[in-house]
Amino acid sequence: MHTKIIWPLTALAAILLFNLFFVPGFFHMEIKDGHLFGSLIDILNRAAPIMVIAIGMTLVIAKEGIDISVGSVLAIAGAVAISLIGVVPLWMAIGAALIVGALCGLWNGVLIAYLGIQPMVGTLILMTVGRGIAQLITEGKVLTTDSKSYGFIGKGFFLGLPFSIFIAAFVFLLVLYLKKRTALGLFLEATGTNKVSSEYAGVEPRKIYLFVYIVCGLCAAIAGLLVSSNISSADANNAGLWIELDAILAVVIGGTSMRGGRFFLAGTVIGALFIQSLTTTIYSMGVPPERIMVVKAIVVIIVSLMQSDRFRQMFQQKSKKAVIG
Amino acid sequence: GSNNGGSGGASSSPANTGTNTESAAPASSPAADKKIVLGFSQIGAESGWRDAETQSIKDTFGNDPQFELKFSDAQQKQENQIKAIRTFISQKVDAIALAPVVESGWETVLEEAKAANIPVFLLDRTVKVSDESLYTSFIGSDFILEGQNAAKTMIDQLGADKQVNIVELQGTVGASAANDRQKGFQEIVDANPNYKIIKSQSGDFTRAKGKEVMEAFLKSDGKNIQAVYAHNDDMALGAIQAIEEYGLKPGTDIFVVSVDGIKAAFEAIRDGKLNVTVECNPLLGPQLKQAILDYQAGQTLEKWIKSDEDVYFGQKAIDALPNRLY
Amino acid sequence: MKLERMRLGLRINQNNIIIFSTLLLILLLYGAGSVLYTGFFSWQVFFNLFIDNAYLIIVATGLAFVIITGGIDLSVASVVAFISVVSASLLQQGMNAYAVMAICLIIGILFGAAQGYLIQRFDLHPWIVTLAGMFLARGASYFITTQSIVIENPTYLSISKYKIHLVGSNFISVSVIIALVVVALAVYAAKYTEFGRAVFAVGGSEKSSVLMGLPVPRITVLVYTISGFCSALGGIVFTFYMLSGYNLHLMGMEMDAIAACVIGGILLTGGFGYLVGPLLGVICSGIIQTIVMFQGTLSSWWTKIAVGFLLFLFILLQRVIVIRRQRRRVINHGSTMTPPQLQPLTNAEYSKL
Amino acid sequence: MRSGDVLLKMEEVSKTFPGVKALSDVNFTLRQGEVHALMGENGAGKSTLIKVLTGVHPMDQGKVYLNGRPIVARSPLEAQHLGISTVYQEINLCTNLSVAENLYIGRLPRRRGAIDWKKMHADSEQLLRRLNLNLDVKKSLSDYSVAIQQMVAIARAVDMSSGVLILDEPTSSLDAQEVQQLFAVMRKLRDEGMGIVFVTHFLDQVYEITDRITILRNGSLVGEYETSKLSKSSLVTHMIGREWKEEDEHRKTESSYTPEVVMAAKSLTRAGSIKPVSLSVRKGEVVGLAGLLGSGRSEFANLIFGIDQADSGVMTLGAEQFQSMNPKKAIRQGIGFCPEDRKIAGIVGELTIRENIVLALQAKKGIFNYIPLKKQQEIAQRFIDLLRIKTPSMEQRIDNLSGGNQQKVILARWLATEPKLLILDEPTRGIDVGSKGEIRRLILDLAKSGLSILIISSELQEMIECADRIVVLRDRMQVGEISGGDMNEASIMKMIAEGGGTSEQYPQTGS
Ligand SMILES: Nc1ncnc2c1ncn2[C@@H]1O[C@H](COP(=O)(O)OP(=O)(O)OP(=O)(O)O)[C@@H](O)[C@H]1O
Ligand SMILES: Nc1ncnc2c1ncn2[C@@H]1O[C@H](COP(=O)(O)OP(=O)(O)OP(=O)(O)O)[C@@H](O)[C@H]1O
Ligand SMILES: [Mg+2]
Ligand SMILES: [Mg+2]
Repeated sequence: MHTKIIWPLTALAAILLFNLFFVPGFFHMEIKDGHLFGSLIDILNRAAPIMVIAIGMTLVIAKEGIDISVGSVLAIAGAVAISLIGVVPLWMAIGAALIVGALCGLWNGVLIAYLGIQPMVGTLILMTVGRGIAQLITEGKVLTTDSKSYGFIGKGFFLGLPFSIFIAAFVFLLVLYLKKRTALGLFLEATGTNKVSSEYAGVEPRKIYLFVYIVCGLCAAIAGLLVSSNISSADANNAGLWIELDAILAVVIGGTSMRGGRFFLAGTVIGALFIQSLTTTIYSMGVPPERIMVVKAIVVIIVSLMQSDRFRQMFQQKSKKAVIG
Repeated sequence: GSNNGGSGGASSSPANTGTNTESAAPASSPAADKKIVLGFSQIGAESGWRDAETQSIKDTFGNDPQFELKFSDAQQKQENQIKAIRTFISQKVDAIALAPVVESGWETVLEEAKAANIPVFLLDRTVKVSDESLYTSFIGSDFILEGQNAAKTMIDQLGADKQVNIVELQGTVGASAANDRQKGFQEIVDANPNYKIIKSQSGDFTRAKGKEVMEAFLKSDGKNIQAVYAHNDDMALGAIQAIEEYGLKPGTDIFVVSVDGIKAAFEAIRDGKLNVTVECNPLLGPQLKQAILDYQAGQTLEKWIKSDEDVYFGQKAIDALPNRLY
Repeated sequence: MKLERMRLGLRINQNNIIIFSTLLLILLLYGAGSVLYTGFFSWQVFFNLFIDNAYLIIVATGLAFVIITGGIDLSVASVVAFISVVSASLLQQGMNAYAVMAICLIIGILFGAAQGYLIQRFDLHPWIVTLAGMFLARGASYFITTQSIVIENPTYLSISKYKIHLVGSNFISVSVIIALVVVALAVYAAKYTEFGRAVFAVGGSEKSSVLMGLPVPRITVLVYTISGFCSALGGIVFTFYMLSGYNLHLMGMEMDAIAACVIGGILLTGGFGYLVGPLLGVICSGIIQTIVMFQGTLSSWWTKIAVGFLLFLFILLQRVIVIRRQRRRVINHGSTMTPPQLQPLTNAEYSKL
Repeated sequence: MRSGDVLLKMEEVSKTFPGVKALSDVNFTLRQGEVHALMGENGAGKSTLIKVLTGVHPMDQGKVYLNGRPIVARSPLEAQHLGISTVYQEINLCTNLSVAENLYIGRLPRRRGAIDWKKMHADSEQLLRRLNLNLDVKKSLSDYSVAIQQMVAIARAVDMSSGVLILDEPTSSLDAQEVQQLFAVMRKLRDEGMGIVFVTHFLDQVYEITDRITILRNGSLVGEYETSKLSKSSLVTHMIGREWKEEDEHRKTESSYTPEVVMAAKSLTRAGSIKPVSLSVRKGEVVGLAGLLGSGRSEFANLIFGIDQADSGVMTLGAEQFQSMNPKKAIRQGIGFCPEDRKIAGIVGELTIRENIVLALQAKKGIFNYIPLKKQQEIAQRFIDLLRIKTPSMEQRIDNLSGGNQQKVILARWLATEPKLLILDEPTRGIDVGSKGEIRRLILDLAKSGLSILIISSELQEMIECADRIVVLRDRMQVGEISGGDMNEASIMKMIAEGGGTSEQYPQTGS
């Protein structure tokens, strides 16, 4: 079971190694104003939103679903939080954003679990409408806030480390707890693999689906808080655009199959870190912007080939033959 | 070409009966009780700047009893804009305003508009067509000029003989605003051997991306950076945050120049974090209205009606701040 | 008991229901638009649905084959954009228009086949491979140019501007004919060729298809090749439509294509659907957009909300119709002792495609 | 070539799966014009042998000769081209396609390049008639039951075969008539000179149809025998590798039920599916449900367990009454249900044996009342030992188990919930003789300890041996009940055929 995680780890190690040689000062870390400071810390910090969303997405994918509305939900949550700051106490603004995220998840869940709409299409609706709602809330403008305490979520430091890392870690541990210490993991993997059998065994797939989409919505909302607090503003138009693709990529690189079933939370986290390291590397390497897409495409293919059993078998056979011949 | 409301199958549709007055020359002034219908195809609402433009048009035409505005939002898709124009044509509007999402690909549909005798006004971006008569006028600014102004002002402010390393935050790769703002800027910078663009990366016109890219630049080049040029204010504002978090003073340690002139940029100048913003005026409503009225009155219009724009920095920006609408 | 059987026999089969409900709802929407907005109910507005969406119809139809095998192709939109850039830049260099079209189609075929090969040979998930394909095609067009290139080639211009007049002065474009031909071919291939049925078999169960002795690897590669080909053809048609090549064209169009397939009754899980479905799906979303445009006063965000809401309404109604008609599937037990009556009424399943 | 000549020869075939040596140096010879049984316990490697032969799995080592020429089939398609056609153990058809397409896909009839649907439908009907099946071939296969699907798979293979026909447990879900029908076809093909490999766990069938028997045990060859010269008991002895005595055949000796009613269903009805059925089960009682294929036995079980909702009628469990039911509720009320279609409704393929076993128990306890891993392992180990599930480890994925062992895991899943009433729909389908006896013993032991059991089995003999009482269904209607000494195959078949007995009690409605 744990062999699955080797490949994303290898990929991550490879990209860090690459940086060691080609990006001077990449591993340099210093303590400034009592907090750690360096590219690695930046990557952790930057990866936090993708990580959180990808964790939610892992659950959804484990049940053989998909949620492409996370980017919009992220935008809504950010918009809600920032538009409420100053109007109501901070905790209420944050709470409202989380509740809205959960409601978005609930909506997706109902469409998919109870109306039987296919996940991609069901969440496509919220993807479209959601951004509209986010714009409605901000009236198309970029809302800003100067609340220092709100800014703490996304760019504050705690024990010398960015606070966002703690949030991501908290989400990870919470979901890990649900997976390992409750039957959620078992039920989710069961329904994701064979819905009918699970139903016969007394699992209620619909409730599981609903729960999973709510968690995913919540995760998107948390990511929305992280993103909007990091720049102290809510940009309804661009926040979280295409993040669903990165999140899905992280999940798959992490070893969870899009065909549902087994899921690997730690793998997802590593996948997210890998994607962010790649992005940051590309930025610091000075790769011309128009090349980024191609680089990303090639790296994605290489990583997934490495994960493919059949690909590795090909090499093993080749080397076997070479030895014999 | 045939005019669209003609004979044949069209008569079978109820919508086409009666009320078809403007198949004649468009210059004939409309009946006193008849409103001038304007179809406006907007790109979307991808930035505060664009929203200000939309608002300006809506305010100008929505509050004027002489006009009726049909607004269509294309959500960043050219196909949607083409569809919108087709729809306007079939609704027989009196004029079409178009803020084209890209420069190319308008030939066919503009010909259809021309065949239907509907004047087309381009807003804020122009189009590439083989036949200039396909549109009536272009109202908007010159992105290349904006890039040039940004570079010139920066060199003025920093001194031509100072060694300056610049990092550039580009707009969305391929967007004409990004292409031209880069081009104009590069032209001026290349003419001065002391000024060098050391890194250039796309920040997608957004604050979050602008900040992220700037962070990476600072990590790899750090103290080597003397100036930032951002293709829009949002990215500049993101970059400012990154610089602050890196422990430097934006505006002092690193010179920041950007384009657009949104209100937040003026505030940043006031706070000393942003040095220069080159205005790109979105408030095109009044100019468009005048153009339409002139056209209806049979006057010939200039092909490029330039919008009123300026470069803001220092005290000038602070003075202008209270009057900024967007 | 007899009565029961009769009623059940008369039931429209599940696949048909979705197609019927889609048609019904399209009529409803179209009717609503006609009542609400002057100028809506005209031939040209109707034809425009096809003119404006010809490329999408082609792309979605190609994609449908992939979806029916249970796969997905996210690269379609980027390939269309890439093809537009390639053709524009080749035409700019003065290449013959037909040679350019041929090159584009070959690119599409190779691209699709490569994706299919990776998916099949290494058992990679189509999402990932085609997502990389999407990045690659977009990125590759940046290598050619980041600018938009206008096409001035006379052949392209004349094809683009050629109007085929139907019912009076109303017209359709050449692209519409191409799109309809593609749909017709797809419908034929799906129903009347061994390959078409094998595509459905693979979608039903890949494992069983292998065990039944179907050449599953070949079929998999082939469907992605078809999708690549249709994307390239869609790219050419789109180039006629736009007369320009630009790498930012059609961002996110893959979702429109997928949605069109699903609205047209093709299950994303594979194995079910009719090849006219994508056409209907495209027309449906076209009408929704036309309604929103005729409405003409919505602000940007309300436009998004309205489009999404209408989409939701459509899908919801479709589900309701399907669920109501579906009820529980009858398990028909034929046995040697009690042979069930043959039920001639279910011809509908195959005569309807 | 004449009948008796060697048609297919496999030499020294080995195959290893991670953790399992599924085949080691197995030899197998098939002659022309014979039906050759491949026998062995669950997990002995029968299906694996067939799969390596037909190219589903590559073989690690070994040679295959067809008509004396060495062959290598790398895929089922290649095997087909070589004239080997196969019905695999898990029915492998595409249920989304029509019956006719399933019969002909890969070789659809064509006219002027296009598929000739008319011809295909006509051909299919004719083909199915050979197996005495009368189906609407245009309907999608999913509209038909497992048994029908099995027959369709057989029809396809029979029609395609030229030389070698392999049938891996084709009769597991067929009833007696259908089996006879199949045998008739097999005999005809054999007489035409074909070689047929036949896998089954029904000994009677082996003696009825086969000419020769090859026995595998633990992936190794035990030997090849002529059927007529091998006694039943020595066959079983060879299979299980130890002496097999008649005592292993467990029979009900005394009834142990108490008057306390555990479950009482009153006029449960579901439109279009089943007419009113009333049935009560007492504590410690074993009740059998008999009937032909499609008589509504499974439908009734589904109603009790809440897979389907009854339109009318009530169910009493203990002191409580229920109008509607769902699986979770049923499990909490102490019902367990081992469904008949293992692949679709039983196993959860990607999960391990341990997880499959604890799944229902966990559902019973609820999502937050997590069973600690230690406990899970204990439970799993207990049932692996109890049911003798053959696996290298409890962390093995269940879909890597042999068919019969999968069935045992599902059984274990329900036993783990410690139910009051256990519904077993075809519990011994695909299970080898040895284990069958054990399962029967288990049922009896459980009943003795107070568990009530509702058993559905197509093997009447099996039901007669365990049940205290048998309820007979026909045409989705309850037609009667037999108990005690009256229970024998003849009386049950008579009741099924005549629908007699207590029919006044359940007046026939409709036609
Ligand atoms: N794909 C696989 N991966 C791992 N192990 C497997 C796989 N297929 C079969 N096995 C193992 O190989 C052994 C032989 O299995 P096989 O299916 O051939 O048994 P069988 O004789 O057909 O039994 P049954 O009568 O129950 O069908 C079993 O121990 C099984 O667990
Ligand atoms: N919704 C329905 N409408 C009409 N008939 C139905 C419906 N559902 C099931 N049937 C029929 O009810 C009968 C009972 O099927 P069921 O699967 O219960 O039979 P069974 O006796 O258990 O046979 P098997 O041994 O194959 O399991 C079948 O003939 C089936 O065709
Ligand atoms: Mg087997
Ligand atoms: Mg049954």
